[in-house]
Amino acid sequence: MTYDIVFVVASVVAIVAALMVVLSGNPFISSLALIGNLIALATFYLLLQSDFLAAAQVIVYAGAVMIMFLFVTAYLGGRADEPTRQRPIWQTLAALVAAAGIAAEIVFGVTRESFLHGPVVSDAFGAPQAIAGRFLGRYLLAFEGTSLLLLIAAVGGVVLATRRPAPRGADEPGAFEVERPQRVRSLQSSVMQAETAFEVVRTGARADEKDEA
Amino acid sequence: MSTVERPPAAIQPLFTPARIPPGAPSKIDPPPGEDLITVNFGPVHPSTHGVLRLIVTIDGEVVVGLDADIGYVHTGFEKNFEQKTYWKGITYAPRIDYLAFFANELAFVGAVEKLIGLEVPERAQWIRTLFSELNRIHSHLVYLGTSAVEMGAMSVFFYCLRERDYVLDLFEMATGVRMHDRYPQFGGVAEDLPKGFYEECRKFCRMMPRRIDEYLDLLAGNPVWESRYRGIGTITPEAAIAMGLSGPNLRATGVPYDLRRTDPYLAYPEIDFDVVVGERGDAYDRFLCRTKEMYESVRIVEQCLDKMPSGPVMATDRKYVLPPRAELHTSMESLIHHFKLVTEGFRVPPGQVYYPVESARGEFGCYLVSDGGPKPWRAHFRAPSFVSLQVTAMMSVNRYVGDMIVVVGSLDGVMGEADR
Amino acid sequence: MLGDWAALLVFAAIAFVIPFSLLFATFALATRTSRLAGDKSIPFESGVSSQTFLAGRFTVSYYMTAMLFIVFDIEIVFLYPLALELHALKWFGLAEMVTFVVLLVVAYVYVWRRGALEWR
Amino acid sequence: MPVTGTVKGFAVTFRHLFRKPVTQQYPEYKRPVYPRFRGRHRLHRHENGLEKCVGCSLCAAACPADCIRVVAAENTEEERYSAGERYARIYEINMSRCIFCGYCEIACPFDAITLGHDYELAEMSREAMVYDKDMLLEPMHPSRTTPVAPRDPFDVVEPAGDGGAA
Amino acid sequence: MPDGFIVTVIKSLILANLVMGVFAMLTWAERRMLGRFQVRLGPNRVGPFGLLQPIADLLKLIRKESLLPVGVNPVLYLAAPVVSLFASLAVFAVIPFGGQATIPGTDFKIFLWVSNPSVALLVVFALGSLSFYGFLVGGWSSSSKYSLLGSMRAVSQLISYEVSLALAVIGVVMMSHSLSLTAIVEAQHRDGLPYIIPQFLGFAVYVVAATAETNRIPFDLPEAEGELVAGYHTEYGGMRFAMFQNAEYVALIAFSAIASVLFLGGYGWPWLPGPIWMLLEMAIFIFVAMWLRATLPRVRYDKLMSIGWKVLLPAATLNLLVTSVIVAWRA
Amino acid sequence: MHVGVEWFVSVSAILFGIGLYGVFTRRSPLILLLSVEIMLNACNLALISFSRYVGEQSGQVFALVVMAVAASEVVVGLGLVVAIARRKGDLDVDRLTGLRN
Amino acid sequence: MAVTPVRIDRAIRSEDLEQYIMLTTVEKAVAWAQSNSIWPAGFGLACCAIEMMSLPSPRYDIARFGAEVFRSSPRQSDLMIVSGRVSHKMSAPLRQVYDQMLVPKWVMAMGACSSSGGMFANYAILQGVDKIVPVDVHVPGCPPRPEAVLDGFRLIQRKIRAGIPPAYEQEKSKA
Amino acid sequence: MTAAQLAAAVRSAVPGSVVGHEKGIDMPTLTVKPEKLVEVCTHLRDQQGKNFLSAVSAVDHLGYGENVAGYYGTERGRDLNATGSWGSPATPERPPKRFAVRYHLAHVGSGAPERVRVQVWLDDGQEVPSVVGVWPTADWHEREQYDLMGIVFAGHPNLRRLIMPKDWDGHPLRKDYPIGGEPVQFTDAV
Ligand code: SF4
Ligand code: SF4
Ligand code: SF4
Repeated sequence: MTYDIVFVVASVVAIVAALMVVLSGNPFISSLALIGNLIALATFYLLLQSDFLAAAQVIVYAGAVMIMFLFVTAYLGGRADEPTRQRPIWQTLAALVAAAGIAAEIVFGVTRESFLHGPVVSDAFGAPQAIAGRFLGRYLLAFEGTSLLLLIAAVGGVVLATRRPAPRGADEPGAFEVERPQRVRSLQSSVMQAETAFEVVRTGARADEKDEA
Repeated sequence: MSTVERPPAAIQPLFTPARIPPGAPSKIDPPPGEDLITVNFGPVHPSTHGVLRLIVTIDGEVVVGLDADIGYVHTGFEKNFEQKTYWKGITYAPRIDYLAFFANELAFVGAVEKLIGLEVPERAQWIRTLFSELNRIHSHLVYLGTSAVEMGAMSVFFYCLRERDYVLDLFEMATGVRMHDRYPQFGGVAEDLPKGFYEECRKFCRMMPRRIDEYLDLLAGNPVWESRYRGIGTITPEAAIAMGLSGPNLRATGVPYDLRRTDPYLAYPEIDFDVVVGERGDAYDRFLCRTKEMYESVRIVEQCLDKMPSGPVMATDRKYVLPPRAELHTSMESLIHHFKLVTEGFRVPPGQVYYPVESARGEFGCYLVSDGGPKPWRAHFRAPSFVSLQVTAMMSVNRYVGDMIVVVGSLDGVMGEADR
Repeated sequence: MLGDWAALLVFAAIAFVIPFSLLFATFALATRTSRLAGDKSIPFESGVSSQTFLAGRFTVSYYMTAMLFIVFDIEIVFLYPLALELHALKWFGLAEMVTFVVLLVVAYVYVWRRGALEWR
Repeated sequence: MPVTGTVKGFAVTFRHLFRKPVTQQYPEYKRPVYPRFRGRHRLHRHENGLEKCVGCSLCAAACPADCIRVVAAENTEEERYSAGERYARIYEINMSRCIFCGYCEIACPFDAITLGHDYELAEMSREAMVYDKDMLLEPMHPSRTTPVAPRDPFDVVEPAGDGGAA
Repeated sequence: MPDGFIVTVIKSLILANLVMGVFAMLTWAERRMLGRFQVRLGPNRVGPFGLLQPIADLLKLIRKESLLPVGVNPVLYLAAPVVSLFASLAVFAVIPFGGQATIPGTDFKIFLWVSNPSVALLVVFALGSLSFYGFLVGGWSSSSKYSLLGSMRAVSQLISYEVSLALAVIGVVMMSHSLSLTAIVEAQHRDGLPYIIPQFLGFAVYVVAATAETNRIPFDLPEAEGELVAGYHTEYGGMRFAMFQNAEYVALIAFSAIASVLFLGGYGWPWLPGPIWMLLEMAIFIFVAMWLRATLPRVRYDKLMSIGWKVLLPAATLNLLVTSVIVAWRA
Repeated sequence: MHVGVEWFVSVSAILFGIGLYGVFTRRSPLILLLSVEIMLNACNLALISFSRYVGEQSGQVFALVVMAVAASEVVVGLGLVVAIARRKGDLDVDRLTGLRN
Repeated sequence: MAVTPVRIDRAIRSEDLEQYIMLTTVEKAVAWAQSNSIWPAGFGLACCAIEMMSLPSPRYDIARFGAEVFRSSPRQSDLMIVSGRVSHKMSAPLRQVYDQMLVPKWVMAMGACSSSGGMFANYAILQGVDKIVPVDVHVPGCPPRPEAVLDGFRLIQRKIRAGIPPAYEQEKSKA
Repeated sequence: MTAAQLAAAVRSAVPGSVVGHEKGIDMPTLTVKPEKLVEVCTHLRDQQGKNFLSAVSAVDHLGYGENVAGYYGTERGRDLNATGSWGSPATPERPPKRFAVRYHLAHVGSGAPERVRVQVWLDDGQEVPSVVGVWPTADWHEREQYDLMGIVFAGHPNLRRLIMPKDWDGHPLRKDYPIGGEPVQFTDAV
């Protein structure tokens, strides 16, 4: 009973949140809605006895990915909003039809056959140990691939975000890099050192020079 | 993006007079054409030392443009001085720089005394010296406490205020109030030191150095504190002089310019003390300079106690000095003098004078013009914080917002003095 | 079926009800005032705020931080199962773990060298 | 050495944990003020009950804040207030303007006005801070008086070896 | 539900309210302690020793006007404090305060924890991730510059230290072969030593990172008063502001509890009942946090980030590698 | 227990459809990416449902990998968005043709 | 501005405040809480601000009254201590910050300057902060010693407990 | 160096600049033509070692020495500058060379400050060249004098009001500006 209620609540949350994601014009709201969706999905995973994945889902998606979305939204400021110009109506309609079609087909497909529920599994079904076992056994390649992928993602992200913008014309809007004089530490330090390492001030005339003036 | 740590530590544009950028040094505009955020820090902000308003343009955490706006406690002192007799003017003076109140009084009283050529008895000179050093300790304590609490080091703030209360106790004991004392009067000081003052003051002198040790233990040795202060707001000696810095701000750059030494007044020529100078001219040196100056001030106070001569504390020139109270009941002449001095005030020969003293913040000068009447024709004060706050922009731009707070704190500006 | 998770759910519900009721209390019990005087509802900006502020642009450093966080967060999610099984997998597991970590260290070193760890 | 430096700082705060707080429990214990402290004004009377003030307005002239108002009147045989010829028909001090400089006390040649030691002068309205002659002639309400004593400013005895307790 | 529904609800209610009570006491205790650090008394008028101070504060805060500043998104603005408090409070569901205990006088046995999922440690981190949104959304929806800057700072800081935090405890996971907190406690007593000894590096990283995660001095940059007035909660007043504070304190309690469980052997020591041990161990951490607050200045923001990324992260990784070698070698 | 695996798969399908609709209709690159996330998550849900159905953890492993892939995709995708924003300041996927240079 | 003749209402001098208690039990509890948890927003302007800073200092320790929480955001504070001289330039920010405080809120004019302009009767200084914000308690002195401010603080506490509404309420009813 | 020596030195360096010098109570005082001010200051800075600008003080001499009611003098004559007055009953004729701007210079270094005062006399409305280029510290000093006294410093890079609000009328430290304020409140109107 609890199981069913939780399922229904989670699916309602998931679907409504997903709809909010695609229908809201404000990326900030969309992102927040997606978090709701993700948490509902994590609940599904719990219901499916995949404890580890549920936790991972929240940690990775809600904790990291969405933060990144929100940061980029903040970074873009007002420009992150949906462009106002709308697509032609037929495109929207076509999208609707296509999406609904695919969804309907699958739903129809899966519900016609009775899958029932799977076998009774032990508590260790979703435990991380099992996943580790799989990973380091059959799917070792995937594991290594993932680490490589992360490496590439990190590198790519840094490269993309830190690439200097092309030189821009004076009237071109919205460049980000503020050109600030870069100073070389060593030279400056030594100049500093030289300038401050004395007892009295050397500016202006000294007493002896003044008489000549 | 290069790998140079930006803004790098201990690096600051070198502002020698020739290299100070053309235009107004106190205002640095953000780079043009950028869609940057402008934030107001102040006037109602916890760490702008009162009501300094900094209009800051930030790019992320970095300050790229800064314009300071002052005047939020502009009090019209100079106009009020013109409206009041010289004697009443003494009560206005301490309120200019409310941390170094005694130095302000000294500057005003000294200027008037110089204008009229009034001799001050020796004992009064020593008493003034004593109190101006106690006052310096007071001011530096408040500086230390507030700048520590801005950095989140709360305990130092409380310890400093505890000691500040001891200083103010001494003030209250001798002058009757904790802060704005009007104790120096033309020709001397209002009253002689009270009984028991010496013992209390000696107790204080014995205690204080240990307390300063504690502050240094808490702050100077602390790597976090050092990382916040080292290399921030660095200024070269040339730039500091060109920008008119004085006091600990200037001495932190290594220039041993201290009016107590170079232009001695009061009893300072007879006192043995060291002028504390820094090396690099950064916020850390300013902090150290002030803190170590407290040791010197304690030394001076001790010497004052040791060497205090006896004698009168007030000049006897009846033209300018109120007659002693006892005489009022006996001598009709005194009573008439008293009457005249109180209602009309004394007349000061025409002329102009600039009288600087070394307040806790630097050269505090009082410029007076007299037209021969009983009120100053014009009084103008050279306020060290007013001058030193000009360098905020140069020191803060291209640095983090947090550094800007350090810069403002380490310049030790008192807005009452800056705005007058 | 849900076991401990149901208990967690119960606690979470209570943990939600507490702040929610506090929030509700701020409406129900708050002092009411009839007037929204002057600048009352303008956001605070040191006493000189003039209008509300719409989200502006921010430095790219925040983006960098979040990006690195994603990468390391996934690393952690992958490492936890491995860490649990390490005693069972022994040297093989160790080798895997070291490979995994080393690859990340490579990324990390690259990112550091690129200056993405510098805050600006 | 950064580590020793940090440790020293921690030691300082830890040490303070065992020092006696220097707090004075204010409303119950009022720290005596020094004899020279300048607080609320008092007008005085002679022993015979006559007011010392003769309405000469010297105090008003001396006041930097212009917060004394004296309107003098002639004493008559029936109504004698002061010893001299004239007395202060109105004598008011606007406490909210007063800066407690004590110039009025210095100025008064007859010791008629002095600054007492009471500082608990908070009021809820500005008008209530204009003190008239009757109020100034009366001492402070007993709940708001302040003890005076020439006493040690260091209420807290310094722990031995701290140099304070000599 | 290991204890049955009713018992779980009762336990949850008791625990949640206990935590809130401890929070209230903690504000009082912190003010008193800071007072003593600063040679003053601290609150001592309201009730005996000032003990009723938190109640007065609560009552006052609730009576404060409820205001929506212009330009805020009402739903988000109001949801933010709820989310942060929820996220820090919910962590207590998985913290074990003891093993199985018998209610005195009966032979009714209960567990001294609400829930003990096998991935409890991950649940802690997952809830920690949720708490980011409280800060982010709160600052974002306030339409104030200080708030927005403060919230960006807060979240950047939190995520930076979250990495090190999670890496620091992997050593413990390796040694105990479990993510369940009760299992970790038992593993420590099985191994015969609290993990603070073999995992001292991890412990150090954990303490630093946890200080940063709870926004405490020297890492209280998000609300650095000197710079950003009150950071992300500048625009929050009354109880809503208090909920943010509340969340921070609750997180402090939670992090101390987790540290006790992970590194000090939690409830499992002899002679005293488990919960008492937990309280004692938590008290140590909380005292240290106060001591830090009384002593240290706050670090600068870029330093904060580089401590997180350039010091703690390598340290945690080193700890991870060393521990894995040891574990693999011993196995 | 009444809810069978097919229910989960159905929800997953609906979510996938919603994501698809978003991808087709939205022009803001951020929301586009969010829609893709929905679709990926829907796949994950299906994977895990089937894994539970089969009683074997491979599906979970796949889901984990999908998660990592999705996260990497977000990293790179948002990196692109940031890069575009820095260069051109125009964030409209319909007009993003100038990325080739 | 000329001062209009006023009949000075000395009905409520601070020493006879205690006879004014007119509250129900619930109100009493709330008043007890409010009076014991006054978080000041330091509005430090000049010399008086320095003495205000010594309120939380070890010797005076306003924390004993539960009031050491100096919040810098006006949204979170209950009492605005206007300490120092308010110039005309400052009066707009002052009013704005006052507006931004959430009710119930109180204002203390600390020192001669903020109470009435003090010795600075000139073009620059606002002659009394009660011209722009309703003031609950005036504390004379220049600067008032911290005990005097504590006295003013206790006056506010007693005022709350006596059920006298904050000054802005009285202002509203007057208008 | 005495005032005469200094004046001679400056005269020889910048011919036709110094129109007068006096010993002064506190320091030598040179009176300089406004046109030559910058040159004189540069000379003083570079050749005489006066590297430190202490203060820039402008003085309004409207009614100076004339015992004009409203400017100083009898207790009864203070119409304009009486507290609470915001009006201006009558002002004396504006004298030629009404304003003086005085620069207090010093040598900061090892020895004594060796102060010097340089003054220029100005008519109402006459501009004086800015010395920001000589001593950057003059920035705020000059802005302050502009704000409060209404002296225009030609060539100042950022001459705006510094202290008074931006929309303030008048320059308060001028002698014909009323003191303002309000009368002290007593139990009845005074
Ligand atoms: S103490 Fe000073 S300000 Fe107060 S009434 Fe006397 S003279 Fe005036
Ligand atoms: S108090 Fe003294 S000075 Fe004042 S009017 Fe009376 S007698 Fe004259
Ligand atoms: S009342 Fe006195 S101490 Fe306070 S601000 Fe005014 S002048 Fe300064």
